[in-house]
Amino acid sequence: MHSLIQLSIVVLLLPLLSFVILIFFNRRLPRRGDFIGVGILGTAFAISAYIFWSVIVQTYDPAFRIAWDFTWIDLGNVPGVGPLQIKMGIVIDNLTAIMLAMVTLISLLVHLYSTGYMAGDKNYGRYFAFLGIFTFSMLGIVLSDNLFAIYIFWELVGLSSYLLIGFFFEKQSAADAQKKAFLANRVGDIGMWLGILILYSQFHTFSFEQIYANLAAGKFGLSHGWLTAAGILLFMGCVGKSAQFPLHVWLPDAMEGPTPVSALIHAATMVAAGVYFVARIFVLLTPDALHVIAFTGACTAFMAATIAITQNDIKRVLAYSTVSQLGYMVLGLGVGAYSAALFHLVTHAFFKACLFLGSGAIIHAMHHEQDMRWMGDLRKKMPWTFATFTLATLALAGLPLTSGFMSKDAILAGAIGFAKVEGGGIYYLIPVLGFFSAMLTAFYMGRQIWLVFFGESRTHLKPADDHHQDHHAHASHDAHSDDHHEEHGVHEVSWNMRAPLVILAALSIFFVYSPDPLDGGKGWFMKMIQTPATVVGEANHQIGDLRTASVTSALAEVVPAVEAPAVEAGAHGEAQKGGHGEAQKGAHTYSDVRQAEIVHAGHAAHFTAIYISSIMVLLGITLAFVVYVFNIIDPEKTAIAIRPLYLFSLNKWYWDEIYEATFIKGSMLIANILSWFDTHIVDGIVNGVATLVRKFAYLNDGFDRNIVDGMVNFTAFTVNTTGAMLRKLQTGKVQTYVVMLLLAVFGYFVFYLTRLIY
Amino acid sequence: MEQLTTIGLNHYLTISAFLLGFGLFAVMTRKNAIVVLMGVELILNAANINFLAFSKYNGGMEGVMFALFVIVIAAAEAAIALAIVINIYKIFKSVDVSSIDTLKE
Amino acid sequence: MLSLIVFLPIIAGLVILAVPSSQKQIIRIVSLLAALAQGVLAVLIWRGYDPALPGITAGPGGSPLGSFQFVEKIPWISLHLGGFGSLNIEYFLGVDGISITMVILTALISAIGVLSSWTIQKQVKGYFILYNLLASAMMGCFVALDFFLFYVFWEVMLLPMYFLIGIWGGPNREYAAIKFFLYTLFGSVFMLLVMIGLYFSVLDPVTGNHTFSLVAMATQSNYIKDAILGPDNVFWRYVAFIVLFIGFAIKVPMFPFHTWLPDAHVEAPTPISVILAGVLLKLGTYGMIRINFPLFPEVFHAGMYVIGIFGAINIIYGAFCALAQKDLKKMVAYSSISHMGYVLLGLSAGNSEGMVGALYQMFNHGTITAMLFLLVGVIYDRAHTRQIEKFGGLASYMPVYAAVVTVAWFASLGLPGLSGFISEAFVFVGAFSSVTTRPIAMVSVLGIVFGAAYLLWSLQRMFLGQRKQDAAYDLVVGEDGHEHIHFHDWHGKLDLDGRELAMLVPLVVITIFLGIYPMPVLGMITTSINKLVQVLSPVVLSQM
Amino acid sequence: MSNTTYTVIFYLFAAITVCSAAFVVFTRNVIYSAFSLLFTFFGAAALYVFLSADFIAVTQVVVYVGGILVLLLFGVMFTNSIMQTGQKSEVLHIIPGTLLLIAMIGAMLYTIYTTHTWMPSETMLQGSIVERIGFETMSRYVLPFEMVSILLLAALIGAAFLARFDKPGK
Repeated sequence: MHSLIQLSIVVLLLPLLSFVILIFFNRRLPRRGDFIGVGILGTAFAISAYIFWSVIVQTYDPAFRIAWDFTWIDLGNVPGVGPLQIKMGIVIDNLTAIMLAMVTLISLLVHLYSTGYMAGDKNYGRYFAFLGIFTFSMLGIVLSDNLFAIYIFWELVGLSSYLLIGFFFEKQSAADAQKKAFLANRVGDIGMWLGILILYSQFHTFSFEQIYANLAAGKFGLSHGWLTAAGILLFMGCVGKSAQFPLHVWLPDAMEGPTPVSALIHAATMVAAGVYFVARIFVLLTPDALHVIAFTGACTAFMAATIAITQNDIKRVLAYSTVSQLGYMVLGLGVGAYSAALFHLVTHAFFKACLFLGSGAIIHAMHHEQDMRWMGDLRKKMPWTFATFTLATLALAGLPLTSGFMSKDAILAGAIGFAKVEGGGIYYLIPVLGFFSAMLTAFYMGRQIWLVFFGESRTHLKPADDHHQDHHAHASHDAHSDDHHEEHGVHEVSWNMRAPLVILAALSIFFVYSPDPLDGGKGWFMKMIQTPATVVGEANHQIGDLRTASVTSALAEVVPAVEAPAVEAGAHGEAQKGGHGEAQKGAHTYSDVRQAEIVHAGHAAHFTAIYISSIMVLLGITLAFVVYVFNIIDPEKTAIAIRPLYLFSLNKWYWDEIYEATFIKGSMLIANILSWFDTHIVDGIVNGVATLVRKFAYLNDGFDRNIVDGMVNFTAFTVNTTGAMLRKLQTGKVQTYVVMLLLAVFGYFVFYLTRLIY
Repeated sequence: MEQLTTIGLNHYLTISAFLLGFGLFAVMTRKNAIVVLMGVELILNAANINFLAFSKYNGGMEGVMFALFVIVIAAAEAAIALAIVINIYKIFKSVDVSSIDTLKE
Repeated sequence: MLSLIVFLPIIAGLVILAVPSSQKQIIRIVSLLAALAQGVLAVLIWRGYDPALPGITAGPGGSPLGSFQFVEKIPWISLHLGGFGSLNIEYFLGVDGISITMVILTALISAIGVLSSWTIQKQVKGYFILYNLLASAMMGCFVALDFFLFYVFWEVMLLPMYFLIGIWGGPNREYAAIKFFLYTLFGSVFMLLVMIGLYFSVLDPVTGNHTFSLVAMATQSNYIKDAILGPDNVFWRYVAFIVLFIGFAIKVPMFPFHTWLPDAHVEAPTPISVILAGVLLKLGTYGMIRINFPLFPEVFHAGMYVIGIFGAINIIYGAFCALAQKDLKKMVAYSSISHMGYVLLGLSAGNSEGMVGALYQMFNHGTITAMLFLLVGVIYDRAHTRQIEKFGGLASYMPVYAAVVTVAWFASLGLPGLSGFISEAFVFVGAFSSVTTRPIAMVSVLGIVFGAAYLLWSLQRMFLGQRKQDAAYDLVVGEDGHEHIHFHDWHGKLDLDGRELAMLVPLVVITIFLGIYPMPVLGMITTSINKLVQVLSPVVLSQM
Repeated sequence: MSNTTYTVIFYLFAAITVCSAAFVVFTRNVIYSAFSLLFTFFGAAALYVFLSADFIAVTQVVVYVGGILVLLLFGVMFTNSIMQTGQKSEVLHIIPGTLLLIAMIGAMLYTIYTTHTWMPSETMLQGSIVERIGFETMSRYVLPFEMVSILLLAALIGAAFLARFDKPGK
């Protein structure tokens, strides 16, 4: 077993250890044992940093891949299949290494931050325990080498997100939110599970490696439509987890959880797991499936951005921007900008975590005031928070010199290339939506910065009742919200909350990823994460008609771009024992054409993308300034002017209402109908039969009692009476017996005499 | 007439028959345990008379001896019976034989 | 060995018979000791069990040895019926991969049931005598390999159950008890007919005369060709299969025959609900696996689709009904209807994955649902109501209870890492892998969501949020200044006390352990299931 | 003395015996019946003398009149409060009793007088037989004699034990 594997197992199990220790013993430990959580996560991060170092820095190889597995369940010699084992295993490649480091780092920072943010909460220890189990399951997703294990950890992150969203479970809204999150994820998981089943039913294995090998070898027994279905169904898992349209509704509500949790789970890691999963299954996605994914991503990005414009809760704005950014990533995967999407995943994780933690700091300082309308002028009061928050905002908005700029532009470039390759038309909708969302992002982030940090403090403007009820809602679960009033005591947060902000902000600057602020492609990340060779044949891929147009030329120039996948696939082939390596290569030689084109077109569209998006972003920012800084346009008036649109956006496109009206009400209706059916019809029939039988029984009983039983009773009666009569003789008086005795004697006497005489 | 004047075995038998009858009657009908005992004594006497009469007219000593033994037994019997009666009286506070019907159970 | 484990409780019952009914504690302890001894025996059997032997059908040479284990086979009843030849009934016990898990489950659940019977105050002596009788009968059903013996145990089991519900039950207990009794009797009458029919159609290959041995019946070559249920009489074989299946489906309970279950559960006292859900329901599916399918493989193959559909109906219908319930215990009852649907679905798949999943689901449902009913009993003891609406915010005041409930609830909704998930997953894997039941599997996947829905919803309504206005308990501020809750006329510990923990913790541990590493159970059943699938295979495999 | 006087005396004593016995039975007063029983015993003793069993007669008088009768009287006095005169002892099933009485006596007399005539042997007991009784007792009947005496002893002890007033354990 490779040493890195052993280390990764240690990394995987450490947070579980922290969970076990804290869930059982937190009340017995000093400081509720938070130092254990932080310490263990620190160790885990150190180890995964070493893994990162030795994988990314030392062996600088795009095709790096080591795997290890063990038999988890042995089904014996199954008829019709032969020996069947279900294996669990770990795979470490570049992506894993990067994710490992990222997850542990953010988790560590959030642990550290929480020691300040959650201080004094009555379930302080339990909180860290939950963080521990979340980190464990997240790392499980990252490390697993098969669908089954990923599904398991998938549900487990769902559980930990459930637990953490509902951490303040006394709040009804939190309880609703956690249920909503879990159920929405379950809906997604159903699809994912069905997709897994489709693949298993063909290959009787869950392992990525073998599934891909079988697919590449063309062993898929069902029609190609089933394969597309499998892809889309698996993607549904991502839809649920990464809050893609139409299952995005749970994420904004999930902000009921503590803010560090929102940073860790609902911004940086868990919601990104969906994207990570799609990246894992990328090679089996048919082009049709990819189209679906791309459009889903685009819709999500756009819709979320439009909603984010009008939200007033600082965390909800960030939540919708998260949904929107996740849309970007999914879009990127859908259009085949594989590495760009994952690049954005990482960069987004850092700056979004920074944003959430910053907002957490603000909320903390404002004593759980979350409404931006009552903030303002925090620039001087919280300089550190202001600086880091702004930097992260720039990264999110995608201004040059930031990490977000590089990744987002890579995605948009890929989108343009995709649209080109797919032959334009409707496919241009995707980059267009992408760019528009970029502008909106810049706009609402500018709005947020301004409302929060600039202008004069509007705390006193807050309606008293509103604030009191709000204050009260938090009083139930928060230990230190009962102290001094909002006006005074807004101050910079302590070091253990500041340090994570600084680190995360530093990680959202360009040179961490690439020497060239304008081209992430030159950075180590894009080099390490190469688009893998697809294993689904180009059957039914309608590239045929547009081959004539561009492919020949494209292929001509695209050779350098194609190399990477070729090399990767080849190395892949060697890396895997078993003879399907060649099949893999054979598979990719023709199936990479499309991706090669996209990569090529993406490269070609690189600078176009930069120009357009920069323009869009600047547009957005200027718009924000125009509206909020110089007040040339009054937001209220505008809102009234375009009231329907405004309301549409404010009410989140009415998705909640729609679901409430259709699915929830509907299923409750069905439930009540069925239970009525159960009690009245099914059970009614049973009882009806029972009554009929009883009626007949009564008739029968009459006959029985009067005739049949009559005879019996008569016999019994006669016996009884004779017995009674005879009993009279048994007086117990000796003399009566004597009388009888003498009677008998006399009788014999007479008899004897008569015998004697005659 | 000759029958009456010359005393024979039959006379004695007749007397003992009467005694026996009366004794049985007492045993049957009387509620008082003492009287019942008296009836028993009568029966014994009747038996004795028979013994002696037969042994006289038969000329053997057997009857005589037996009568002797009977008297002894009768004495013992009377003693025991009286003791029992007294116990009964202690337990049931009565010598009413009819009220002593524990045989019923 | 098996005889001992079967009759141990009855012995305990006799001992209790000798104890004066005033000595409640002694009675309880005696039956607890018996249950624990049973558990020890079960562990011994488990350790001594050889997973390599398949069971299901006779071993080499037509004798059960070499295939079944711990076999005890002695002639029991042998009557000469003149024209009919002679009636041979054997006392024939043995275990294979299918029954071994159920034996262990039965021992476990019986012991826990005794613990939870501790609170029974009414006619303790009679209660425990009946209870031990029930335990013996259940165990006997699982190890009996002679159809007649099986039937005897089956019927014996019925009677104590009837009284336990009818005497120690809730307000509407007579109705529920009679309903349960009639339903099950209805099923078993048909079983009797089929049993006799089978007797006259099967010859024991070893002795050559008619036999009730299920082992002999499981081999198609032992059937007389033109007998009533011989291979030629296709029609009667179908009738027999259906009738037998209905008999077992009532116990499962399968969709149209399920209405006795909620009533019985709602009325029965907690330990009886535990036994009922934990073991008795399994007897239905166990009977199908042991008797229905191997005896009539071709009919089973023809009926796979129907069974699967009924399974799907159970899953979704049960989930919906549970969603609508106001009474917590009724909700749990419907949830177990839904979960037994998974078993049916897995069986209908007819392949190893599905059947292994089904059997494993039987075991897990036993442990998990036992946990659920125990937890319902805990809150019912305290609040004397089971109306979900009467609770709220309990998690703040009863943290341990809330934690255990969370584990149980999540195990029931099939959360990975808990045993319920693996069985459901295998059921779906199997059902989906078999072409016949693939569409059914696709539909029944919805059960996952609705299962999560009703469980999470009840969890939220009872434990999260704040205390409701009309809650079944009042809020009092303790001397330490913290808020506590107080149940009317409940003087025990507010949170779980030692006895309740002693009942629940083992189940929790088992659930978690088997969720992480299922092989201890799966390892025992796979061989037999593969063998069973082979027995059913010539028809099934041709389809896949 | 002449044969006639012999006969008359016999009838006299027979009458005394039977009548007093009848009175014993038919009177309601226990004391009366006890005393009339005395006459019965005397009559019986006289009849024994007629039967030339003088020793038996003496024994009869001594044992019965001296012993048993006294015992009976004691019993009467123990059990009935002697002061109130007229201890009525009720009767039960008088009808079957009388019927049986008449029937038995009738039947016996009928048999005695109808069946056959007794033929006495030549050697009837004559004169006193005290001496012969002594011989017989010591020779032929010694074993029964001893047994009877032991029995009597046992009976006395038993009676004493039974009739004791303060029982241990009471």
